[in-house]
Amino acid sequence: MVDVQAHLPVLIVTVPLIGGILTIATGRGWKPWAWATFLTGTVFYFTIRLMMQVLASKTGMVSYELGNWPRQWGIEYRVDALNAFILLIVGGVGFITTIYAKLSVEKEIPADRVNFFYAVWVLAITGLLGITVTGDAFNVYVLLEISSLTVYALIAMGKDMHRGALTASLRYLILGSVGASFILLGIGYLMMITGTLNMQDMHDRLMSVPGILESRTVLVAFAFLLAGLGMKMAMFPLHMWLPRAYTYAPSAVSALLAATATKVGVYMAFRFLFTIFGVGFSFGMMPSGLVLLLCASAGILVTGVTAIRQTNLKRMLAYSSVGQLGYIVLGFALANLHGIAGSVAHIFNHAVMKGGMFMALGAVVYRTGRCDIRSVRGLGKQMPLTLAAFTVGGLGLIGFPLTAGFISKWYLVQGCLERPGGWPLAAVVLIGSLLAVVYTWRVVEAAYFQEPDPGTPPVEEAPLMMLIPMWTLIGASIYFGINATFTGHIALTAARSLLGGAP
Amino acid sequence: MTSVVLIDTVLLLLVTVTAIAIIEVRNLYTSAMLTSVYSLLMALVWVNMHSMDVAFTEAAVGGGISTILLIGTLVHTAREEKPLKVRVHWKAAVVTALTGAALIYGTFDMPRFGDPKAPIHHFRVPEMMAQTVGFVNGTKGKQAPPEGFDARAYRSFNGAVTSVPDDPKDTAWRETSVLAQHGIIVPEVLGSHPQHAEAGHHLHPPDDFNGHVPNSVTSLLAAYRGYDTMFETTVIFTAGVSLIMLLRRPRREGQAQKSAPLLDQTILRVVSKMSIPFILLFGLYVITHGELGPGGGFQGGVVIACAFILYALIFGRPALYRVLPPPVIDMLTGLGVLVYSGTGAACLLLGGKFLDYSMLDTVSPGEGEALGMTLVEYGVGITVSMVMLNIFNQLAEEESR
Amino acid sequence: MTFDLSPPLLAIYIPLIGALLIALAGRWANLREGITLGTAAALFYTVIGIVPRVLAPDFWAGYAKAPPLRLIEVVPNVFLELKVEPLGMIFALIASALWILNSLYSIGYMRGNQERHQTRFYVCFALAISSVMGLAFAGNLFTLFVFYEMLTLTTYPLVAHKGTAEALRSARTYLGILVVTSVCFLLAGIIATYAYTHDLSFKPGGVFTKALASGELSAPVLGTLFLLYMYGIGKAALMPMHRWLPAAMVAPTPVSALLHAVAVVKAGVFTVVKVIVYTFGPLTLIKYHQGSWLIYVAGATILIASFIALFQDNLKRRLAYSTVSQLSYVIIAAALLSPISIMAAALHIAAHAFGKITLFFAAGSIYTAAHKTEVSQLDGIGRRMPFTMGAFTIGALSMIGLPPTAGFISKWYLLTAAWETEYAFVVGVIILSTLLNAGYFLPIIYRAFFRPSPRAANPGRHASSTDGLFGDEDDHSHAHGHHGEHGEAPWPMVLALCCTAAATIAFFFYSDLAIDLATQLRKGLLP
Amino acid sequence: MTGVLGIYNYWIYVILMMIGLYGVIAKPNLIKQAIALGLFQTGIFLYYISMAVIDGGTAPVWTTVQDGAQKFQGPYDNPLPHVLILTAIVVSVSVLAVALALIINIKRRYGTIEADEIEAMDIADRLAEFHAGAAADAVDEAAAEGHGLEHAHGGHHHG
Repeated sequence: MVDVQAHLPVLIVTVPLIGGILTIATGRGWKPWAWATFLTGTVFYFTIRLMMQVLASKTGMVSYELGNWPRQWGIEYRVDALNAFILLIVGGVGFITTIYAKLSVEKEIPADRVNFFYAVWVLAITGLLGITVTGDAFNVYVLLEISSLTVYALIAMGKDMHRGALTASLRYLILGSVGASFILLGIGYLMMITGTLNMQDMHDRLMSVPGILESRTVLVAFAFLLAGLGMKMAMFPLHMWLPRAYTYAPSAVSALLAATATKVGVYMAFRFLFTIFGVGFSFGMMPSGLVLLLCASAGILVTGVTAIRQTNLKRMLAYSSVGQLGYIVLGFALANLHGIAGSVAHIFNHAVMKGGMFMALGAVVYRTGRCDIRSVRGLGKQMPLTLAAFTVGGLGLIGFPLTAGFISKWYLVQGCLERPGGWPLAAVVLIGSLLAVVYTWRVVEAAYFQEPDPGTPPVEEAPLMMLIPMWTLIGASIYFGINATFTGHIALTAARSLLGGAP
Repeated sequence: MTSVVLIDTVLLLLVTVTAIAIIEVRNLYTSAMLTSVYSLLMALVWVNMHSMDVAFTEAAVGGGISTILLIGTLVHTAREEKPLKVRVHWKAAVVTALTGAALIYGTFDMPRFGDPKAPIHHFRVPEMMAQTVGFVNGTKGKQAPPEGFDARAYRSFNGAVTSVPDDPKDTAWRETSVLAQHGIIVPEVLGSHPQHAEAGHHLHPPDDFNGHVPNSVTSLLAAYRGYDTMFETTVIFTAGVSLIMLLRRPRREGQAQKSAPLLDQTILRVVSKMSIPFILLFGLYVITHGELGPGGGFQGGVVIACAFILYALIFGRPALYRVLPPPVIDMLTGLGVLVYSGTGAACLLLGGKFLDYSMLDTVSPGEGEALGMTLVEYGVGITVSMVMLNIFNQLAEEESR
Repeated sequence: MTFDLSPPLLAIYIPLIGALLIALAGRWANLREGITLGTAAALFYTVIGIVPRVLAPDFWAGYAKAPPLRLIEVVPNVFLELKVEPLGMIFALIASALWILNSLYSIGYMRGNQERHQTRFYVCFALAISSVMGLAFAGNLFTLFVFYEMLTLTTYPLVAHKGTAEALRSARTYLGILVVTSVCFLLAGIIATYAYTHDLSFKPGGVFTKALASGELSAPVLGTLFLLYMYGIGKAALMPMHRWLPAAMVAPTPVSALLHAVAVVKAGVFTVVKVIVYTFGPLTLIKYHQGSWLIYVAGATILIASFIALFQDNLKRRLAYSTVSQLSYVIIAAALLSPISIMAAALHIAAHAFGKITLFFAAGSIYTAAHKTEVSQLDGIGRRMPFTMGAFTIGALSMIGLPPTAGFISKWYLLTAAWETEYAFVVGVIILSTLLNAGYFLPIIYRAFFRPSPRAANPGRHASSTDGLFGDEDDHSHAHGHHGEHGEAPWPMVLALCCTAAATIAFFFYSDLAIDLATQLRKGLLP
Repeated sequence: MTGVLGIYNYWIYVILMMIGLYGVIAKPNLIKQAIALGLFQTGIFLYYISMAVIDGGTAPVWTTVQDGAQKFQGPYDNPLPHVLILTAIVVSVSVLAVALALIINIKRRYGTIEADEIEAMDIADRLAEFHAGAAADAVDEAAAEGHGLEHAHGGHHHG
């Protein structure tokens, strides 16, 4: 019948789109969840096959012209090692988080709108996948709005409908819309100057027409795209929306967002900075490298210190996420091979580690109903597997050897040292790890070496439905810490192609 | 030409004044109504700039839906803004001034307003329009322009441009622009050159649309960038579902619905009863006619929604629910997107790429393109109308609690 | 020559499997401790089996060509790999041998003091030993770093064992200093090394020669790297990074004994020597005039730490500062960069281990039997605990460096090296520190044997002046009840400490193996 | 088009956007913020549509019937920005709808729609949470100290 292989790029987006809409017809109870799991599982399968297809192809790239319109005029899906990798992350983490979501959603979301919740959930994943797969600048904006709208709604559902979730969501909505508008504006400026919307076409125009890069219009387009993307990916100091959103969102949503949403934001930055403007413009002619490096360094340090001061563990992890994003930004702002490779690898590594940690916290919330530092006291004994997952994830954030976090740090520090005068940056990366030690260790101490508060009822280990997804991600963080040849290979390939300008 | 600029200048001044008023006025109802005025003025601006489809949409959305939404919200929240302690928010003013300055800085290198030689007018879009689609000259499918096709030669297709000699005053700015210096804006007059006249033979005769539908906006919207439009529909769907998730509460059976207060108004009742079928018909017309003139699924959908909303206002929501029970509305909301994506999937199943309408030629020979576009327009229409209705219902239910 | 390198891998796996079995057998104390002893014995047997390969006369001829045992490619071109060489051999041998005795001792100690979480204790202990084995047999800097960090992590629960606020605070200091130094300096140094040379392997003569010759790496940068490494190896307790060591004394005594007199701190100085010998290469350092500052810093550490030890009343604390000073002997020896001095460093790693573990065992015995922790409480204890204090005396003599103990041999080599390299400073430091060592050990022995035991002392006051090192108040109240009637500690402890004391003396008479290995190490240094 | 008039539209769009942006930042009223956000977005629409205009152009609907045959009567304005803005308008109304739904819910739960008042309540919420934790910590510490003292006391008695 249909040759799936030939249509993989579009199936990755349309299958969850159609399926997501059908979710509202699945009724109540476990059915919407099962359907969503099936959908995300299918998507995950597609992303794996697409990854294999990209790796096998001679050009290192798979292109799909939607509606069979030539790419300059229609919309093109263009998948290279970089976005195949991000798709794999979104697909995989999306699938695993969906499995995880069942119990926590049952507990936190009113039963009469579970089908709508999962519909929005699947559409959010669709939006993220769509942003990643496309090669058309305006298509990015549309899909960005889908993922944003769905995420606003998901956050607003709130843990036990906490009212803080509403303000968190609205604040994100306003900042997110301003950010998206900046992106729209940047795309408009670029379109006006280049006459096209296809990313590769834009790049070719920017490269081939002499003098165009000095134009003030391109310069302003660049600045506004950067600002918009900074807001979307919660780059310090444009991260104001993130801590609240992650804190008050339902547990499963926090896990999904932490692992995928900001990552896709970073991916967009990759595409705009490297694929469209090209590394020579973004980091040669513009001072953006310096600006980004400063923001990233400040972000790593400031949010690290802020995370230490939090008593709410979800908020702590949220600040930590902003800091970890700093690593990713720092990596690609270095604009050298190992820096970018570190950045790409950290996208994956942070997704699995932080996803797993948020799942562990979700399990703690599921059992104790709280997630402050006191609620984990003595839990090391009562919920050994959950807390062990949290600890291992924390070791990853620290960058402990044989965890995934170490691999990213290895590349990042190497990238810093390759940059002339990059020593202070390497120091920032390493000091960031130390801050991670402090905030992770507070939890470890409380969980393993302190007794539970008197009067708190003892709790059981988290249910298997939560433990399995949690440990899948944490297990992945260990596996890809011990054997990072796969991630390392992909990251280096992606970095090379980004530096070469062509995807 | 000058008339466009003249009207434009005046309208935009009005728009700006309205915008300031919207922000500064303290009564929120006034603000909402001014928003409506603002949108209508904007619609005029769009018309002045020949963007009929956008004007139609702006009038429907800004003048209609947004206002309904705002008023609906104001009913449940507040009438007035809290008086502010400070008159001018200095932080905001500084941020705004800086951002604005940056944007203005970027405008200096832009092609001037209406300049026919701006890249956007002679690069991809003209090529696209010169492309052949559908059954043309007996061959099926899409063909790129022939080898050696000069995009700029499209100007001869775009008629008058080539025949209008450049006014040296108008083009003076180009000398100072880096863009012009490096050839991104082509200074020489094309078409008058023999070489381009020769290139002209690749072009299609002027009475042929190369298989495109006459309204090139629809052509782009539903065909070339049909995939974007599918997601645009999904955005609406998402908004609808989000609203259900956020606002809907379990419906209590047997709850006394407010009777329709307007039902006693005979004139209203009779007139609306008579006009509702026509509004519906007009909505369908707008959707179907989108290929030929301004309009399309979105605008038509809004019109249809208005018909239902009018019905609900006059006859009460129970009456509406008898026609369209809420679960049906929910399902129809999704159905629209499904029709759209289903059309795309059908193309895929028929052996083409996703949304490759030429595959539908097997269903209706020679008219696959048109069939596909009509189908997706209906998809958009269904989702838009049902989401709008749903939003109205949610807000109205909020009120009746 | 073919290397059959699976034994080193086995040496890592045995304690790992042991840890698993111990965890499974947690409920049955006898079985659990039987497994511990069995694992330790098996490990020692395995490690002994590797020795002949290292001592083979053509070892160095085949070293460069022999492929390392590659476990896995972690990052492209960076492997987790193992390779045996003489220095690591010495370290592995000591650690595995002393683990047997230490396990024996632990059984007595943990049961005698009714410690809680005993299973966790044994499991973490086995894991720590596994890390030590990995460290000893590491085939490149990356692997070394991995096991170095694993060692920190696995010993953290041992330090925090009691879970009291005091223990947690000390454990935080422990973790804090070790992680800060290793991540900020050591890791940075390793990655910088990789960035410059793309070679992390251990080669006699160092890896920097090519980069230096091509001018890619300048002498000052080499010096900076050297600084990063030396301060990055926090476990070597070079001042001012030494504070974690006294803090770690909060741990149960067996932990202090094996880990903080042998495994962890020796891992530090072992890494220092290994980096100097195999990463930088003594000749490279001499050629580019780098690293001589280390002699002075280490010398200062020796003197200052000894001086501080003089004023410590808490016995374990005094021992801890003694360790700090003794570690710098190894560092100063390595920093002299002559073949003999490197031998001295290797031998001192071994010699100090036997002496210091004996001293800690004795301290633990005293605590278990008499619940005394302060030097000032030890009046006349030698008559009640003759074996313990006899062993303590032997250990102290070894620390001072008097024959017939192990300490004499290494000190002899060190003095010879200092003499040869004409560093009068080093000779002076050694002499002065020997006097200081005598100054803080002999009074203890004098008190124990020649002062009458107190009759009317108020133990309550002592209990509150322990700095919380043995913080658990229950133990003290328990102690008061038995005060004055105690004899020797439980027999496994006495047996263990007698064995180590005997080994300290035996090392003096039968030092062939150690000297052979050290000689083999020296051979590798000669071009 | 010469001089300033040539970029007049582009300046107006900036002004509209900035009016919107000012409203978003400066106005504490949430509904005002939502409206201002809408203005902000319309500014961008104006920019896009202005880009599409061509001198002497007409609406990009390609048909006029002359003598029974369809003829081009160009030049036509560029249809591409129109299409993009149609999508963007739809997006902006969707965002507005979700924002208003959130605002209604906020009013329900907080009783106000003024950002500063809501912020104050949020801070109070968090402070309450924090104080509960801190108070518990203090109780713990006191308990621990009391415990320790008791023991030391007991020890003395024993001695």
